[in-house]
Amino acid sequence: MSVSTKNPPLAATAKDDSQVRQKQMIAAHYARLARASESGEKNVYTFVPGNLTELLRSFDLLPVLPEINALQSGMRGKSAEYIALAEKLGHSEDVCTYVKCDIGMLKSGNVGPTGERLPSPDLLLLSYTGCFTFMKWFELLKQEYQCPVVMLHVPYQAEGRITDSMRAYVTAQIRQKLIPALEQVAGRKYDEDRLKECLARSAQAEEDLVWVLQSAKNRPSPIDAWFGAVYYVGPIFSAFRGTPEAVEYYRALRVEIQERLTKKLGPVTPDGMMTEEKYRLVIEGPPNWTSFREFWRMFAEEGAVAVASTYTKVGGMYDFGFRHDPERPLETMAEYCMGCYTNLDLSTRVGILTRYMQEYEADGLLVNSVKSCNSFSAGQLAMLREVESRTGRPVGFIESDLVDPRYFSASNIKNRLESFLQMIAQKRGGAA
Amino acid sequence: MTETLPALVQRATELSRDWRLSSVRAWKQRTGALAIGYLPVYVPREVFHAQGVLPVGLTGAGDDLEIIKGDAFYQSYICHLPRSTIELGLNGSLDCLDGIVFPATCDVIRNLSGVWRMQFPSKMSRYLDVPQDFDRAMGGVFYRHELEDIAREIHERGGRKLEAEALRASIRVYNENRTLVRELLTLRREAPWKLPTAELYVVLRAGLVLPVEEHSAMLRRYRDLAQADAERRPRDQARVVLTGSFCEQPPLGLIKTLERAGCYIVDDDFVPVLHWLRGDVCTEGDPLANLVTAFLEDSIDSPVRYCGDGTKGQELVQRVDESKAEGVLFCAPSFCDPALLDQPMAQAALDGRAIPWTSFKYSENTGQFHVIREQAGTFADSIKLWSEA
Amino acid sequence: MQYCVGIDLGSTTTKAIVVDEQGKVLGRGITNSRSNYDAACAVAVSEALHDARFAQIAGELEGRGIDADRRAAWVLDLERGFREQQYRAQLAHLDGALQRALREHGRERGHEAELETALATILARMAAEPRELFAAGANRKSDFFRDLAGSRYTEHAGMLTRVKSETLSFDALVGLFDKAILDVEAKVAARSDFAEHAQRAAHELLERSRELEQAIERAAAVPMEEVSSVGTGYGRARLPFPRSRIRSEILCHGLGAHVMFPGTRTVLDIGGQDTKAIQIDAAGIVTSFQMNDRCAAGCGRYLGYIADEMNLGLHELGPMACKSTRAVRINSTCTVFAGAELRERLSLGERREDILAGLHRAIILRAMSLLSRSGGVRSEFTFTGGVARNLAAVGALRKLVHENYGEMTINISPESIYTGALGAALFACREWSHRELAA
Amino acid sequence: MDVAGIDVGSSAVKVAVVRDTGAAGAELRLGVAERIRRRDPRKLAEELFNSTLADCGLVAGDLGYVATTGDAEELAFRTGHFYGMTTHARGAVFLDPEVRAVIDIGALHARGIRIDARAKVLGSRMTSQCASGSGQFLENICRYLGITLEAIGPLSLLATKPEKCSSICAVLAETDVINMVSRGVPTADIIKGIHESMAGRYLKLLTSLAFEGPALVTGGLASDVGLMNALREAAQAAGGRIEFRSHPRSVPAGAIGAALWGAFRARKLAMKGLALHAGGAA
Ligand SMILES: Nc1ncnc2c1ncn2[C@@H]1O[C@H](COP(=O)(O)OP(=O)(O)O)[C@@H](O)[C@H]1O
Ligand SMILES: Nc1ncnc2c1ncn2[C@@H]1O[C@H](COP(=O)(O)OP(=O)(O)O)[C@@H](O)[C@H]1O
Ligand code: SF4
Ligand code: SF4
Ligand code: SF4
Repeated sequence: MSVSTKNPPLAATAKDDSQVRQKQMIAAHYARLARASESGEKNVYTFVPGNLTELLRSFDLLPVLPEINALQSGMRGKSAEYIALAEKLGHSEDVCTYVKCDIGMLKSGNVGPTGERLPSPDLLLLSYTGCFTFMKWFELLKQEYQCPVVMLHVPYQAEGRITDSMRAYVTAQIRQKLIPALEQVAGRKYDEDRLKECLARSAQAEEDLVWVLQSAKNRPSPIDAWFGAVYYVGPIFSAFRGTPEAVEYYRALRVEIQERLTKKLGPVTPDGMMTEEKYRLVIEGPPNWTSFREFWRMFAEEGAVAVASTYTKVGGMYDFGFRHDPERPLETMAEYCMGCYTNLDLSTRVGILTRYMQEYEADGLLVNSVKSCNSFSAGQLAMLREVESRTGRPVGFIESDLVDPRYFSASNIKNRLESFLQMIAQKRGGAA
Repeated sequence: MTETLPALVQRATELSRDWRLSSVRAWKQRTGALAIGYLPVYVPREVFHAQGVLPVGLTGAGDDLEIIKGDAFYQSYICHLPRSTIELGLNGSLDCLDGIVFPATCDVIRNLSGVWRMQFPSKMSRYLDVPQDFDRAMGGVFYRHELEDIAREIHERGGRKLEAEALRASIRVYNENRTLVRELLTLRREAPWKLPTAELYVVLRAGLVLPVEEHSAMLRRYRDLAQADAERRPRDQARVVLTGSFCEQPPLGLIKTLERAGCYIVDDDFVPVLHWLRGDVCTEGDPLANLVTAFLEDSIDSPVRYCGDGTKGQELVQRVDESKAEGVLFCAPSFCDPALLDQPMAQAALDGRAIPWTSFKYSENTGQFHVIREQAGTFADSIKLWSEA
Repeated sequence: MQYCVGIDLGSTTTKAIVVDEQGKVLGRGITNSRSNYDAACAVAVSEALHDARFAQIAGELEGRGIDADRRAAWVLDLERGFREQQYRAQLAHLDGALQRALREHGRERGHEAELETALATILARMAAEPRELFAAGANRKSDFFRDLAGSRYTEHAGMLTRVKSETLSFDALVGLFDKAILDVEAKVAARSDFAEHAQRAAHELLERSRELEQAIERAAAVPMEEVSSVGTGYGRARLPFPRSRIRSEILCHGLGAHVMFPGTRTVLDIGGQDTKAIQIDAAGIVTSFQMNDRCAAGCGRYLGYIADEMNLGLHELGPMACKSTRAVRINSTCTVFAGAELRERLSLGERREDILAGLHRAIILRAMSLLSRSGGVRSEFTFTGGVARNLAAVGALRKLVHENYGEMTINISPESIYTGALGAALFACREWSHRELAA
Repeated sequence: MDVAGIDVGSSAVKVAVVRDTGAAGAELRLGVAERIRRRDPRKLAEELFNSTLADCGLVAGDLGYVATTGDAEELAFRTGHFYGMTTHARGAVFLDPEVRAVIDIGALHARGIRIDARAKVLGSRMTSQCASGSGQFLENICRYLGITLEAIGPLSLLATKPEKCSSICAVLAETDVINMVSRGVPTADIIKGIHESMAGRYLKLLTSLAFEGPALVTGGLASDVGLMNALREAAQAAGGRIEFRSHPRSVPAGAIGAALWGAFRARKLAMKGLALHAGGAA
């Protein structure tokens, strides 16, 4: 979800059609946001998990995703400065760095990833899904902006399923709170037919995305399903789900990956194509953005490729069959919100990881635990043990952070990663 | 009843650090009924009570227990509470509980519910999602469902069926307890030397494990004894509101340190479950609806409760005014996202009124108070020296 | 003779083990030089080779009709004498280095002449000591030159400056030593003076014997050829080896422990700056592991600071802590603040041994968490790394493992500090036999 | 009226004697510091207190107030105790009335204090319970490098290419340093590198206090000219908003502040008609 426009990390694939397309989409989107005050277009700040992009788009509202801005700041080397500023303003060292990075960016003029100013929000849509920090985040933003906030409380799937009561609660909030607020901001009526069109396009893009992610079941995997895949999920998790551009992007991406598959090519890494796939890993947790390339390189150098990851499911779980259903527009959106990875209980998460290990024939599970995110991290160690005992395959654990460079210790991570990979090798009886 | 003040405080202190739950065990032996634990910050204990169940508030293991296995479950950047909770589960201390309820407080407690289930699959363990939408037609309906669901599960596990009359009676009992708690908090505001927080704290915490009727009796007795103690005279100390300690509870030593360093704590947010509802819950009509409404409309302000209108911090300012405090201590557990992310907003509100504040962090097993003492002492010094000058 | 070597370049000490082609241990070497990785490796290897030579000497003496006890006593005495000779040689280096340091830095401090006299006095006193220091049964603070010479030097310097002098400062004298020792460590490195020192030592033995001298000659004459090496440890990225010859510490500790105690399923290693908990299977293959994060709290270095603070040798800490009857509860284990914590507790009136016991317990408690995180203690358990040499740490560990996991076999060996090096040596050995097979 | 202040730290004891001249102000008679070096801090405090009084030609009975600060609460001969930041703030304003912030850098902790012209503490920040960047850490490193405390500062000033220390943890940083030595990095550059990383932290600490005006460095490390220089450079690089100052009497600033507050209380209490005598608790 992150093509750095200034400094494309994927130099080698910069010419790929999908890559170019994504870059253009993002650039155009930010340009549109920058012009919003002149053009009179309205925008809504919201979060990635449980985002209701189709609904916003059906009102011609532009989504802004502070999380994406934060991770972009991390990739562009701005986050340290932003976090320092937020801490200076009284934020604790202990809390989620996405929030601090965003606050810091806001206080430094709200200049977005493309160097253009972001507009102030016309509405804060607090899609409160899978993370309590979201609530604090928008409470903090509410102090800065004189715009309305809508709290969309998305209940947690504690029992691993969606009950009628939960579905009714979310749909009621969408219908009775959110839609009226959007009508107010957009100055137009809710148009269900438009929404349905968007949802149909979402389903189409989702279909292609799932195909791409599942291509990793092949040997060698044509993609890296963690580092590489954060680019693939970008359009669908952020501002573009439900747009024709997203449909085209995923179509093009699928064609490209199909081609790699036919040629039996491995994934493209920061140092070019991976020639030998030595380790197939399932990865749990988000990556680190401040040293993204360095981090990726550590894996690539060892011939380790991610064949499946959970981070690429934070903006929606599609691989077990969920697709947006245009026939039940509000219910489907409610179900989508409740189905994001971080809104699932831990045993379901363990089940997913175990399935990935088996279906993708992985050699091991690696957890990257990020200091910022309790939603992911609290409980990861228990999950790790559980997956280990269910699959009998090696598990590894590394720690870093999303956008706080102080918590990325390259030598420490490298040491653990190497030990983990050597452990896999030893277990296979390969190298001694 | 001839319990003296020191004996009462001693008993409360023991109850407040009784992580082995021996009092709960004894109660179960006596009554043969169910006991169900719950994590901070708030659960409607009336429902449990009406089903004949003893609700038991869990707040980790304080500074008594060495955490070994619990650390295996949590990284260093997560607060202390979940690791001691797991440790207690693994060392058998919580065996006497027939189940645990995990209210929707934060991601850590939420995920703890999942860890718990994986670790102890046979026991009842239940996540209680509380609404962040406070409209009766939306959040209210959802919350009512949650409560009915929990009541059903408790009934299936051997608790009484939830009946309106019993629930009304339980609400009355808890209303009484809340009234006493409020009374004590008011008395402390007026004369903090009569009801030092180090005492009040343990007396309130005892309420987490005692049956509510016994706790109310203890509160009454404490009120009378403490007020009657003529030895207790005011000293030259700074009046402060302490905030941020609503979940993981600080060690008693920390509170003593603050008082010794020259602070009178005249308001705080310890053990919030006891005073989460501001007033009495209505005892007429549908009792479950009344509980739901009370939660939606009469809860205190808390970092874990959504505040959508940008008025964060106003309630804190109001508390400062009402308690005639001279400053605020932000005293939050390390790595507690809700408490720490709330602080800048609350601090801005205080700054707006030129109310001085200082902040520090603790964990339930903090053993060294050196730095905190210096900080709180300086804070008290500056209030004292400058109010005099 | 052909040998394979494994080197564990630790944060505190560097360990080397040489094995023969069957993987049998020939010798062990250790040094605490930390200033220069190449030098540290070289010293550790040469110490290991010395150790191997002593074993050869013992072998040479066999079957010559000498009583076994007598043979063993000879070799022991010889080794002691050898250390003394080494110490003397290093003292000579130190002398030179101190003079240089004085020339370079003495001037900026002034009073060069006075310092020079003081140095001469100290060195003369130190030169008179080795015999006594290395006498049988003598209680040495450490076997490392840095520590041993350092403690003697500071003591003499302390005595000289006890008489209050305006111009001669203790700090200045100690400063010179701290400078000079770096020089000594970098230079002394790998010169093999084995035969020379050994013969001289043999000459000085009370009971001189022709057989012994011949055995030394023969042993010293055996050519030693290194055929393979593997490095591991904290500093492994800087080892003077190609990447392919470097193994992770985790694997080496796992394999080393497996070879020492084949029934081992769990390994705990506490070194100077890191703690590792490792689970292995019946073949010594690692199945899971955990290491401490970027905070070095509660590692061996902590004890180092404590020992410095109390002016004790590392090996004296454990025994003192064992005298405690009631361990003080210690909360913070920031390694750097160890000294401050100790001072504070002392000033609160706590007993020294109780504080020490508490400190040891605190370290082990941290390790227990890691152990638990790696999967707990399931059956036979081995404790390795430098801290396993510490009795109080071992005691605390036994108690806690027992309390948390029940009765378990717990292995602790005096050689446990070499576990990582042993694993590395065995990897080297395997690597060589692969090569041989391929050839 | 003469008053005394005693500041017991974790690595040094400081004593100050101040003559309070009422309306006319106050005058510092003597301010001294003595490193503890494995001695009993309480005994040492008493000795230093007595010898300082003697140097001023005083005996304990002459004093109007004996104020303690730091870890000296329990000293039997104190009249009253003030907390560390209160006293450093007061001491700083006395030494340099223009300063609006104090950063007290001692062996274990550094604390930044925002103050007003009357030395009132308006806000503060402290380093965490971690030794990275503490005085103790610097001391350990210098011990390893064979440099005496007094030589640290001047040496740091000679650096040409300061070498950055990457580790957050002081123990791991020590290994970094050892490694630098083996790579032949000149000592001055190593020290300067450490000074720079310390300066960075302290600057951050102070910046977070958002004050206007110069800042006075107090505590033991104020006498480290290398650190002072690094602090100034760091402030310059960050836009030059903060001006770091030090004062020859920065080290005993806490003791001086305690003495001054003692005088203040003594006058207050005298006004209320309460007699005080040094040696008895207030
Ligand atoms: N003789 C001894 N007695 C007690 N403890 C020792 C002894 N030798 C070393 N140690 C401990 O071992 C630690 C070094 O362990 P080691 O395994 O050599 O570390 P590393 O592998 O990191 O270099 C020291 O910090 C010290 O605490
Ligand atoms: N000239 C100097 N250069 C560098 N550091 C110094 C100097 N003098 C003292 N220090 C450092 O100051 C610290 C002591 O400061 P101080 O404020 O007295 O601490 P505390 O109050 O904690 O005892 C010691 O860590 C010492 O290393
Ligand atoms: S805690 Fe995690 S999910 Fe929540 S805002 Fe931070 S990074 Fe995102
Ligand atoms: S202390 Fe804070 S972070 Fe920890 S469980 Fe409680 S509310 Fe959550
Ligand atoms: S607490 Fe101590 S040991 Fe831990 S990181 Fe900080 S300096 Fe290092």
